Amino acid sequence: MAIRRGRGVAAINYPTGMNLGGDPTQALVHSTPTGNFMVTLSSVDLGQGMKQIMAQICAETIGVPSDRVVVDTADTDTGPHCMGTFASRGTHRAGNAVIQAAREARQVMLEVAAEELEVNASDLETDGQGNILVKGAPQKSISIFDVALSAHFKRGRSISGRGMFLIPRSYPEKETGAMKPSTCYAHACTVAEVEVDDETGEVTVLTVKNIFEIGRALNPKMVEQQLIGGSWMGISHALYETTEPYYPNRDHGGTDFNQYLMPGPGDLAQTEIIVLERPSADGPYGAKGPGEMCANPQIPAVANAVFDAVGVRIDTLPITPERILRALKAQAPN
Amino acid sequence: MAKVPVQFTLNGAEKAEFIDSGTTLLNALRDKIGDTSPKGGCHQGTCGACSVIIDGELRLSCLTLAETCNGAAITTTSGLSEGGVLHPLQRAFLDAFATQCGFCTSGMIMAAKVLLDHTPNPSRDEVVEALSGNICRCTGYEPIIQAVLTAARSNSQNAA
Amino acid sequence: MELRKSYFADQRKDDLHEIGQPRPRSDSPGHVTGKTAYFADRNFPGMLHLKMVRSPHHHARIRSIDTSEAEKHPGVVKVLTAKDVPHNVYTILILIQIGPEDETVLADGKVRWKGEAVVAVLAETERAAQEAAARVKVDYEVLPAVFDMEEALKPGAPIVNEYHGRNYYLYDSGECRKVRFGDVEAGFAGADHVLEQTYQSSPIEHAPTETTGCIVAPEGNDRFTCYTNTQAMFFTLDNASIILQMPGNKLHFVGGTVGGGFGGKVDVIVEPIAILGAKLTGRPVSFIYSREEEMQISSPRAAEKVVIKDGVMKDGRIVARKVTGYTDAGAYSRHSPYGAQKGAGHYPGPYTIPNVWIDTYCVYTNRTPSSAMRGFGVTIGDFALEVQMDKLARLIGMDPLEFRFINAYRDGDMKAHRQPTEGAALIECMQEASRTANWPVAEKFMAMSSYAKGA
Amino acid sequence: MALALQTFSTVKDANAALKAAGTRYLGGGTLVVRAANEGDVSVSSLIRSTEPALSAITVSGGKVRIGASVTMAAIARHPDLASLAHAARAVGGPAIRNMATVGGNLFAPAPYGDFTVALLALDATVNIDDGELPIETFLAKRESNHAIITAVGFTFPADGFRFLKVSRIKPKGVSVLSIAAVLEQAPDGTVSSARIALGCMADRPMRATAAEKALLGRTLTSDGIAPTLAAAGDGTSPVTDPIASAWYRNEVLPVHLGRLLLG
Repeated sequence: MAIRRGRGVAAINYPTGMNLGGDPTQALVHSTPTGNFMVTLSSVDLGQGMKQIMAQICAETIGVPSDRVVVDTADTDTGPHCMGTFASRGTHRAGNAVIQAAREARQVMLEVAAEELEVNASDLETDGQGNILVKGAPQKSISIFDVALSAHFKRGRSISGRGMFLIPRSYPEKETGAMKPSTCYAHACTVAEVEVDDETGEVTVLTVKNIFEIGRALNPKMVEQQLIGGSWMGISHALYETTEPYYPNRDHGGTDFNQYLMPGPGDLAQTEIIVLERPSADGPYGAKGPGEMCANPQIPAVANAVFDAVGVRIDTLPITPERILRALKAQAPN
Repeated sequence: MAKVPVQFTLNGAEKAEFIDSGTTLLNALRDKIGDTSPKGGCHQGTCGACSVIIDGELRLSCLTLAETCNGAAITTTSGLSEGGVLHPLQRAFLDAFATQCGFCTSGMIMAAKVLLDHTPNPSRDEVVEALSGNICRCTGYEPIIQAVLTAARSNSQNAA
Repeated sequence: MELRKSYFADQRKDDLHEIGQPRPRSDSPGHVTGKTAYFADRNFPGMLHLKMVRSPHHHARIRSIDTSEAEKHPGVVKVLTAKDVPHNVYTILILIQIGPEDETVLADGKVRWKGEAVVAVLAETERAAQEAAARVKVDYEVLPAVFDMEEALKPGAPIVNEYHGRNYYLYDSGECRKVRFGDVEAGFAGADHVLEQTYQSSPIEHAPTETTGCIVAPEGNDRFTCYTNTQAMFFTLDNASIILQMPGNKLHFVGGTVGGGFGGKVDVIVEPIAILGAKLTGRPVSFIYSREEEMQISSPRAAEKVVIKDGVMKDGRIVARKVTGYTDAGAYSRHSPYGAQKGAGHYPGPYTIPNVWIDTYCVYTNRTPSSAMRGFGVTIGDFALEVQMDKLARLIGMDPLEFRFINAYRDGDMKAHRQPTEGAALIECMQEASRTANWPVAEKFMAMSSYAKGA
Repeated sequence: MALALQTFSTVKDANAALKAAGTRYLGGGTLVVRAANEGDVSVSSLIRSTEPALSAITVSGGKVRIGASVTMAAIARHPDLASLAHAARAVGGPAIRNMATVGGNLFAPAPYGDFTVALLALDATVNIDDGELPIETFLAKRESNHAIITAVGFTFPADGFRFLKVSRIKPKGVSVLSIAAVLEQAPDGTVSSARIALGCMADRPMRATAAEKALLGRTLTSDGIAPTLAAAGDGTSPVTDPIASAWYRNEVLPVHLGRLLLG
């Protein structure tokens, strides 16, 4: 018996947003009488944290702490249109829509503050803590709480805004394929280290070192969540997952979590994640979509590492112990 | 259809209901009693999202018939926080960013609670073993393992 | 996780109040206390349960359907067949003008995959619905099935889907989406080595812990509220409106809190039939996939086949790349025509190659209809591309990481689909990988930058 | 017919109730309730018994009796059954082990039923209300069994009980295969008796009789066990399921058996 070790690398890029564009998202933002802000959307939170990220984007743009923003989403009677949560588009598309809506609301807020402070709105700035200050004279200020009260009860203004983000649809040219699939791309490079048992074909992923470039980590802890989970899913795709394990025989597909295989908590690779940020030109605060691409580079990196370990290429996913063992046996006479 | 009485305590409160014989505890809790913290992810016993604690033991409520729980003390995740103060495990899951979609979370917390009740200072391997019947598709498990280890440490610090 | 702030620092503003801050998630307290409300956490008095009778055959003609015993079964309130669905033949991308309509809500005359929905049973309890479903009699005439994409594309193969009339999706560019850039044959002719390899994948299930489903409640005013875990609210509402021939203002969708999606919940698959059930019975209806249905009936990630032919020089330059990609849509389109052509925009990967030829096909077979999944149209392509890169590097005796530096795209490089590269960062990722993984590469590669060639 | 549960205080009464059509005995629920949840409408009445003996473990004079309702968790934590603990822990995750019973495990189809593999190697007897039968006899026709299993009994080997479960998912995954062995060795180290049981190498746990025979008189060394490994696959007819194919199971059986014997 021999446990053989190998390592492999892969580098990838990934488009943000629906292929070829044409996928709108809209947002509404308004203040309550006491200066809290509501973001209304119809975007869906699948668990990636859409609500929290939209709150932070709105808060940054308005100039309040994010806990003063409430995100109300996914009720079609109230929320404006969103194409949906897919294609790594949520943060990018909805985030841009929220920024536009929040900017419009912020402008009204500053106009009301300007009237209260008897200055020009263009001379005002926010401190991010819930106050509006005169640039260069911060002792002259008003709280957003008071501005909202004034807008509602004294000045008859609606501190609100509408946001819309649409990348115009690109139609591929028939013969050349000239097209614009996406406006920005995330990047990754992964190095995986594996051990392969050459008598059983079993693979243990020892380490994965993932470098992800995601434009901007809007909330680093939430980015980390997605990247760790994605890296796990990539390894799972590489080595375990299939609904038809013996295709072209279509029988024997797993129907439960015992028989549809995914790595368990005792199968985890030691996972290192490093994030680079090259802000995208059109992303909200430079963000790109990290949610999908983070599960891609592990697959070829593991495949290449298996080859490095035992010298057989498994070019069909998943790279099961059976496929490795068959390849090793086919290679054996040489 | 034959209705049968069931009576047990749920998170310390007495509950009594008439249910259809053969109803799973999961359905009784969710549909009759209104505690939706246990989730039905598979109804096969393969995902752990429905985990509850019955008389101190971790059980799958989807495979347990409610009428076999007469007289039992049942704990669910919705009953863990007291007076609005989160249980140390709940706090640790928050702080470790150990929830994404949240669907597995309450089952994970149940499994972790039984572990810490019996093994206040578990090793990583013991945590892994304790969570092994619970599926998470979002997190890759590591943040959950870290949350349980952190909760154990904070427990032992409080006890010291 | 570590943020490496030294890269691209000149392009970034790091002194923001909320952006870049690790704020706690506002939804986590609900998750850890079990209070977060998912669609199935709602319960309505008098709610009916919907169970689907499914095809046991991969491909068959339906001679007859007999629902009489099921209708008489105790607890059964309604049994639905194709004739009950107002606009039974649909396709979800029709909303963005990608047709034709090619899928039935409930099978009409034919089934095209094992598991296809044929009859819907609505009953007072799940058990009654299951019992009645077992009493539905469907008489099938089994037809030859085709499971392999190459077989399906051969002349004389059984036609899977008559709405297409051929076993591939017909793009405006023909049988495949094409990209043509430079002269790929000249590139191969001038290359030191040519390597052609084939890569394949199996369907993959999203396997979210929460299965696909919805609960529909009549509002009493001819409107219906649908509590759903769809990933796309209006997309689902608007498709339901078409299928049910109901004005959209009669539909109210509530969702947005989903127990995992990964692309598996963008098919409009449970909502229309559940709304129809609620409309025809006046009762709330619950239609939630069992775990078995989630694993084997819901759309998986497509099986793919990717053939890559490369011409490479001894010095490491890839001079020509031809990619032929096949996406197995299964029996119906769903999102696959889109996913297949996403590959055309993605190949030849993040590398600058002067001669490129890409064909991507969307093929119909009698397998389970596939659809979007995390990395749609790209994940399997990246597996193929990056294993191919490893093989090419070994073929010319070069370090695999250095080989990628030589070919990596940089700002301003023209891509095969004729967009100039912007915002590239592949080189920096690889430089950091070299450092982090202790995988040394030549100094000249560590001195490179994505900003511009030669910089 | 809706599903209903009937509870009886004695096994005798429960056995009587089981004679009706559409009935099935409910143990821990991991097989039976699951089937009902998944739409198996052939069972409309679940029968169980709360007779205390069903939940008792007795160990005396090397004889072990485990009531059929005893859970895997109860076995795993029983101080007198420490050498069996890892076989009991091979079943499911913690919640399943608090529910799954010895009696139920006897009926679990491959790739389940790992504990029964251990019982087979231990040469257990399977007790019903009015008698007992050897586990091999029981397993051969378990589908036709309609009597409630009350207990399993076996003689505890002094030592030499070995158990291995191979699964792709850790720490809890269902079996690629499982192997249990009870070996006795003479003072010179040669094997004087051997019982080897295999899981997933047929549709139910089976004895590896050819391998057992080949081990007699041999030492537990690479050379000594070579004939045993060569014979390991004799008579097997492994299942193909999502975990592994029959081909793969046959290929790796000798590898894992060798590791168990040498480990």
